[in-house]
Amino acid sequence: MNVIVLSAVWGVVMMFSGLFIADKSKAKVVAAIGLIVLLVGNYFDLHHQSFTLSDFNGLLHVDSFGLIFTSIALVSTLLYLLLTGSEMEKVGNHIFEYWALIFFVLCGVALVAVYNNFLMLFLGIEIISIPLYILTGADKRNLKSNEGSLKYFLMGSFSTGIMLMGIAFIYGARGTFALEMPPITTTHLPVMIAIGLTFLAIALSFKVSAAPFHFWTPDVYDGAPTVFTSFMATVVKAAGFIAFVRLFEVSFGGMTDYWQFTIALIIVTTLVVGNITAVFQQSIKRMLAYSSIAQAGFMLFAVYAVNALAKEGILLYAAAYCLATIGIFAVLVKMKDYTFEGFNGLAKQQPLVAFLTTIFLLSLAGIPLTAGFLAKYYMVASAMKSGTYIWLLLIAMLSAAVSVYYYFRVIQAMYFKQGDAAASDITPTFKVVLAITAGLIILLGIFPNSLLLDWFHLF
Amino acid sequence: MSNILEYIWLVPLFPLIGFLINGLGRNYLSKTFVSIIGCGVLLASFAASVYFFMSVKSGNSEVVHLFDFISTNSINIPFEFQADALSSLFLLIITGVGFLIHLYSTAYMHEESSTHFARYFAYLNLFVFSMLLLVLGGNYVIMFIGWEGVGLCSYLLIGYWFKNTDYNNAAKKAFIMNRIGDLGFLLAVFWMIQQFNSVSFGEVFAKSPQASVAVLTGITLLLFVGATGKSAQIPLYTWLPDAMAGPTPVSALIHAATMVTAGIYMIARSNVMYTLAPTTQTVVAVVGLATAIFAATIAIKQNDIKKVLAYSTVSQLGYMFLGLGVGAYTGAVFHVMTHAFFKALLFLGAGSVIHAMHHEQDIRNMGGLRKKLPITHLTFLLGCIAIAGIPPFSGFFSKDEILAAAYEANPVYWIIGVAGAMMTAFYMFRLYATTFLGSFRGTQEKEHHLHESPAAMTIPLIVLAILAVVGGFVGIPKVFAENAHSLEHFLSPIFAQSEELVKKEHALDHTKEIGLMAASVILALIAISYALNRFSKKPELKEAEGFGKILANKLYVDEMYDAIIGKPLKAISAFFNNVIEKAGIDGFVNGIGDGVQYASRQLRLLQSGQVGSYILLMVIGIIILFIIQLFVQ
Amino acid sequence: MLALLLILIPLVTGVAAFFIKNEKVVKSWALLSAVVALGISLATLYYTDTTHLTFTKEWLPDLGSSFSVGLDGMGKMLTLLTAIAFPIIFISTKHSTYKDANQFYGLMLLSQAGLMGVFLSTDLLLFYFFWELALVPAYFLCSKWGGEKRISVTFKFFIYTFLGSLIMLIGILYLYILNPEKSFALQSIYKMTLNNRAQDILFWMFFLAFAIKMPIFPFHTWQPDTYEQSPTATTMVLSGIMVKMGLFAVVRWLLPVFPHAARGFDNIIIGLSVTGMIYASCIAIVQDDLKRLVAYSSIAHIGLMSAALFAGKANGVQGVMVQMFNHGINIIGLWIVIELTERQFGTRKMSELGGLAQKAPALAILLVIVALANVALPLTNGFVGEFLMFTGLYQFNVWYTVVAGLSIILAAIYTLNMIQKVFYGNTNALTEQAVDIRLNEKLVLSVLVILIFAMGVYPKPIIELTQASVNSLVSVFK
Amino acid sequence: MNVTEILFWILSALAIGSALMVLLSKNPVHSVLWLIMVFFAISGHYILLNAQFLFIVNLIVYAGAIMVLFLFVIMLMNLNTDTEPQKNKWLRLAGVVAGGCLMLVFVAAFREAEIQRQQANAAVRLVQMGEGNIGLIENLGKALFHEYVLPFEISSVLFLSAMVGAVVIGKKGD
Amino acid sequence: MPINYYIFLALALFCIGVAGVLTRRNAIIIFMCIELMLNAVNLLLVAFSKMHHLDVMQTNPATTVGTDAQLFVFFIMVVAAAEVSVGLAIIVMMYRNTHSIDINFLNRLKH
Repeated sequence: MNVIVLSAVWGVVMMFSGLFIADKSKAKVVAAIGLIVLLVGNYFDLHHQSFTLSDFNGLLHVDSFGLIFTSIALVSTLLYLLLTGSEMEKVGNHIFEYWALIFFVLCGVALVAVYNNFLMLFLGIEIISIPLYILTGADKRNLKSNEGSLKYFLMGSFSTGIMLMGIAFIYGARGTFALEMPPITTTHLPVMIAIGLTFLAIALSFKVSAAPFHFWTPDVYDGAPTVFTSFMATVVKAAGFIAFVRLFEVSFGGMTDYWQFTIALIIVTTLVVGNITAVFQQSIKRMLAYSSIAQAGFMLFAVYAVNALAKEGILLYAAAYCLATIGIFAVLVKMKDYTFEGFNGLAKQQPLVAFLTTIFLLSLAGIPLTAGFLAKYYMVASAMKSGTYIWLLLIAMLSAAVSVYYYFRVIQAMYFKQGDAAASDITPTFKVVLAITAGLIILLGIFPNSLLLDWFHLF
Repeated sequence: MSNILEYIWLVPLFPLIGFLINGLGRNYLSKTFVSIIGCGVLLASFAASVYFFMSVKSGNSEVVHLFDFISTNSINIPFEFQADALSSLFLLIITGVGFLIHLYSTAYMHEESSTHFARYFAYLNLFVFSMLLLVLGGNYVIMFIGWEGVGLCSYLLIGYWFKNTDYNNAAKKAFIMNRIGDLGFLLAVFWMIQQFNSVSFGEVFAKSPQASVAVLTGITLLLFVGATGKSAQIPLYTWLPDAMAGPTPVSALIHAATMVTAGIYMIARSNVMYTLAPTTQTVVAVVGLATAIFAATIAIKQNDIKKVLAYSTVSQLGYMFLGLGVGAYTGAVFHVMTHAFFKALLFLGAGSVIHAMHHEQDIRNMGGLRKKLPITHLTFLLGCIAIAGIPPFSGFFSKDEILAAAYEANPVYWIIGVAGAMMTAFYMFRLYATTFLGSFRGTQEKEHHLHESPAAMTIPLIVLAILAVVGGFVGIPKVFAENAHSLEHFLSPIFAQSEELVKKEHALDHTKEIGLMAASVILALIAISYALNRFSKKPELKEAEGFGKILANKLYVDEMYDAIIGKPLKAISAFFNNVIEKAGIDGFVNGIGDGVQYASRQLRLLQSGQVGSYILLMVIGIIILFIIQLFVQ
Repeated sequence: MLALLLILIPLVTGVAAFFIKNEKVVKSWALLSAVVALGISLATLYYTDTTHLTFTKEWLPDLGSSFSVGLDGMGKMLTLLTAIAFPIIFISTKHSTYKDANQFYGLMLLSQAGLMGVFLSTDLLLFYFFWELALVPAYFLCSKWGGEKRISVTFKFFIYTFLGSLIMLIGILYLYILNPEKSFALQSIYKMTLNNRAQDILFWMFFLAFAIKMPIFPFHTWQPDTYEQSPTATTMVLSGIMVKMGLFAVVRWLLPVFPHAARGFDNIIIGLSVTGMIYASCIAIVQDDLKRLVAYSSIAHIGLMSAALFAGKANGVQGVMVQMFNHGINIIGLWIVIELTERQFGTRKMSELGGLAQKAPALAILLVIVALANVALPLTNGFVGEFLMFTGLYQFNVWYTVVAGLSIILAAIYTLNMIQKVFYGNTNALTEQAVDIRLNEKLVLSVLVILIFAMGVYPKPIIELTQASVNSLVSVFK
Repeated sequence: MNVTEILFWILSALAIGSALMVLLSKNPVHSVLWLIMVFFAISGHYILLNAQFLFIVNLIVYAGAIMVLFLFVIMLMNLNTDTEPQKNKWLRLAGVVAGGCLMLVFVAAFREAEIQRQQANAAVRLVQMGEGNIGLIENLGKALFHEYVLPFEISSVLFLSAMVGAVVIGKKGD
Repeated sequence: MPINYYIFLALALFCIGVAGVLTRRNAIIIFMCIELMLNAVNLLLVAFSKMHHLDVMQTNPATTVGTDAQLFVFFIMVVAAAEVSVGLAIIVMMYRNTHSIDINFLNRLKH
């Protein structure tokens, strides 16, 4: 709750500091202070100390799950800021506004992490979406950016409509917008709940870019300025999953038998489409877009399973995925050439950066000792615990093997191919922060408990 | 005090030491030193053998347990030696003949550089070591160690001149054919383990009578497969003539006197099992006889001095198997012994000739060597007479014992056997006449260089000649003197169990036996005189024609094998490699990769860039999901 | 504690090696680390108490996994093999130059840590960790320092084995779900009683990973290519030790856990293994590249080991134990010879070589010995294992033995062909200038040769070391 | 059939008809106008449902402000022509078919539910028409500023971001 | 009025909106169709609100059940307004750059 308020406030602070601070590069500093403030606020929240009102009329349900995710999102954003923050200056003049928008997004993220009411879900998702439409189109002269923005907007609004329809039907069936729903006792799912549930699943699938509702993702990620893609593909996407898991756990957790197959189908489609399409990409940025779809397929296992393991797992996955993807995008944004060839011989030019990138890639591919492995492991374990679709897991593993193909293409380019990869202004600070990010990934991969999951039991 | 036979491991130890010294020091030792070591260890070994032989002769025998070799929970295969009559006799033959051949080699191989000279002696010592292991082994696994070891040494020695590709091929062929036999041997051992849970001779033989005949037939047949490989019997005999690529003393030692008789030794050792498996015995006899006559036929048309001897060896080995097949174990072992004497003699003699002729081996280029090489000539002649089976030379006694036993089993065996003996006499004297009689047919220069071999070579010849002449007297048949067959008496403990199982009576009366002997001797004499007449005057110099040509080409057996086994194997391998591996399995694996790539290329076309089609696809997805959610479940 | 050291030493030294820029220093560093590991490994032979041989620490309590490592007889044997192999590899490649030597040796040591971990873990999830961990450095080693087609080939290798591992991962999870104690601990898993259906499914999930790793026909096609393209030092690790991972895993994690399925599918697997033996042997005959030849020969050998393992007879399993060690020794010997040949002549094509025995007699002799051990000549180490394995297989079924036995003959054919083509005959322009091997190489090969004969003549120590493992495994089949 | 019902049918027909016209009009301006018609129809429904506050808001915010904005933009872009290039015929057909199918699926689902209801002899669920005071501004206002003050405040963030966005996007010159 | 009437009406409007999104090329018209969809939802929510209100009122005449749905509609309008402002800004920006708002020309980003 602290974060929701603070982020909104700091968004305003950012807007106004734009008026008073002429030096655009200071925006980063203000934003960093803001993030730290948010982190502190969140820390207090974790210890049951809310600065503001604690009675939300049941609209919010502040729990460790949401708060830990908020922490993950904030830490990721902070790392994102330290790694890629200065790249924002290349996008346009409105640096302070960009940061303001990012803080508003964070407000939405904090909201969807703790919502307990469909209204808050709707608002939270809209607060996340609207600034993103803008950030996608922030590079106004760039037609790709424009195009991405418009596509995102059109499809995003469409999905909003779908989500609202879903909410309407759920309301129709139950007469309240509160999230908790009693378990179904009848043999059939009441038709309105079924329709509402499906509409909501579709709308949230769209937000987390699960196939076949993923079409916006590659184009928008590709079109958006890379700095913003990085943010969009990580924190925002993970927030979508948190919302998704929360909704399906609290509302539909009592009727898993009725929808698991539907989600399973979405998972399979997502895994197959994401992984296979990524194989043939030539641009790493676009490849990462498809890879994020593929990763979404894995994260959806948490929705599929909706058990305690899944909740721990999605947190770990969110952390692993955010850190690794932010890391890769941070490197990518420094590169002149976004194609695979552009990375040829990077290990020669920047051995440390190449090595850290390798860790990120290994984590995304799910190789042990990285957080990515444990994350995937939790996902599969939770899915196995709750269902018996073993074919689903087999497909997941097959697609994970495919994913190695495109992640390792980057490693091959960096290490085993000749070329002169051109990376600009890689500062020592950048290297240090990148190393910290990679270190976090490794530590999460070895000691997930003490670093993250033990908090879960605190609350 | 423990049994003196506990120390029988000394016998193989000496050659092993010799091998190590010569092998490791080959770059540093002088030829003289190598010779001394090489021969010395053999002499020491021989002396030890004689000592142990005497001990055994006085009724001693022992299974010497050295250490655990393969000992698991379920099976225990110790490293053990069996010191008894049979093995001690073989020890004598191996170390004795071996020593002589080592001695001979010091002169024969003197042209080699000192490194290669040492290598040669190292190999020879290693061979003797392996052979001793083979005959000393107290169970089938230790025997198998020697069994493969001699195969290896044979391989190394045949390919001794490794620069020559043909020699290498011959060596390879020898090893592989031996391995085919070895597989049979191994399978037999596995079977034994399954059946008896032991491979030690004593235990296996003790348990054999309880085993079913089918099992014993199986085991013995498989063992016999091993024997056909090692002892060059049909169908695995073709490597032996090729093995003549090696230095001649090697041929004498390995491919005449010792290694090739391993099969006979093994069957004689396993006599209990063979006696209990009459079917196998018949097979052994028939194969032996067939080999005897088949190889003899081929030998008639060979022009290479060593090839003739090689086929002769194959043929003689066939006789030995005939003996084993008809139950005349003593006879077979007896023939092994006499054959070791005269065949080693003949080979060494041939070596002497080749040495004198500067590595010329074609008998069509020889002739009239009698005068130039008197000692060689004389000893060679004695060898020929011995192999032809003329009394009272050694070959007569041993061969006759086998033939007599064959007659008892089946007179047809005898008829074919004698026909083979006749051919033996014929081709040996053809060889003798072409080489030593008549006039020299080589170049002037070669004639000029002809000379008798040095003492190191002639002494072994003389010793072996004496043995070839008198060796037979250890086994004088009962017809001539009761209880004069000292060999039979000596070996009786080995074959006692078999004798007891068969309990056959000597159906052959003495007159008939003498008649048979006479018949075979007369036929041999006729063949000899014909050969001498025909080939001393005008030796056959032109290319053979018709059936002779087929014989000269060894009945095209090699070509047949190549067509039946060699070429198909290559074709299958190439097929596996090119079709199944590359196009099939790997193609499938790569196909999956290509399939994913293709799918990727196609699937990404869905991402057309058109918002309209995106939303359309989404709506289609929505409809499908609704149908599934609402109606399917 | 010793067990932990076996993992830690290569891990720590491996990481440290990345920071040593001087090539000579890093070589010595790697060698030193490997020798220390060898010393510890030898020390483990001495101890039998659990305090020295095991180590447990809580790790992922939520998942029921703990960091627990331990050594039994088989573990000791395989860690010893690993510990022996690495110094030998380092010494024999002393004169090979590797670009970025620090990375090379660092990765080598890391892969050693992974291998040790696989052999030591007594927790299934930990086992999986190390299983993958051993693979990743190997991938980098092959891809960076390999031959011309290294990138695509090792990529295939990686994805292939990774896919197998992933499927095993599902199996691991499924097993965990079924485990009432919700634990990955070895003992806990051994206590489980699984129904037949679960066993059947899980068996294949695990077996697939192991079969790819070993590899067993028809999952082997990554192997010849990878061996061919990898730097020889890595190939030694891959073929000498890593393939043992598959066999080890079958013994440790497959057969005792799924005994019913193992019995049920024994014919299929033995059939595949035996087919593979003949198939690979035949292909080996027509190979011209030395590495490919040895690669296929390795497939044939592994086929026998797998067949004997699944036959489940005491003799056969004992043979597998012995052979795991011996095959490692032998094949490393072969690779060293190939490495030496290639380093000198720049080719591995047998058709381009010849007559080396004249120029490099020491190399020739050592190769012949190793090659003969590889074809299981008695008194060499290869014989003991193969003999026992065949015995076990024979007790299972005669005809498999007969067919598998053909590989003995085929092995002789391709091995002798190789010896002949490379070492015998006349020299050609390329081999005219050949020189014999250096002292350190002689030393290494001599050590191997001594091991070959020692194990061949007196295999009792290694049999006794692994006997307990064999007994417990065989009891599963009864 | 009472007045309310008659009005319901008329308004429904008007709404659907106008909605279809939004699709079918070639001229964007006409589309906008037809859409306003739809909004009016819906507002009429709100009246029928006695949701007076929403009726007003719908007219003012939607039909008034938002649609005017649309109209304004269309005029700005000078799109007041019938020359909008048509989509590929098949794609259009596919679009219509897809929309129809979606409708069909829902209709089928509710038909099935209706049959089930009849089998279970459950009562038809009715909508309160023309009475009830929850739609009155007083009631809504109370609720909004009591229970729903949090979303209300949060929606300000939404507007802030929309505002910032409009500035970032719309500002010329960079 | 039975609730089904409203459901069908709202769904019909919604599906027409979907069909409109699918058939038109003009970004503004597409956006308008989306607005149509939102209005369908609004109508449905209000109908549901009154349905639940009726249900509860029979037992408790003073109930305010159903208020939340009408407030939800209010928030939807709020969000729609914000969305429209941003959306139209984006469309205008697009138009400024390309002089077209035909979505078929939006195909720089594909595959």
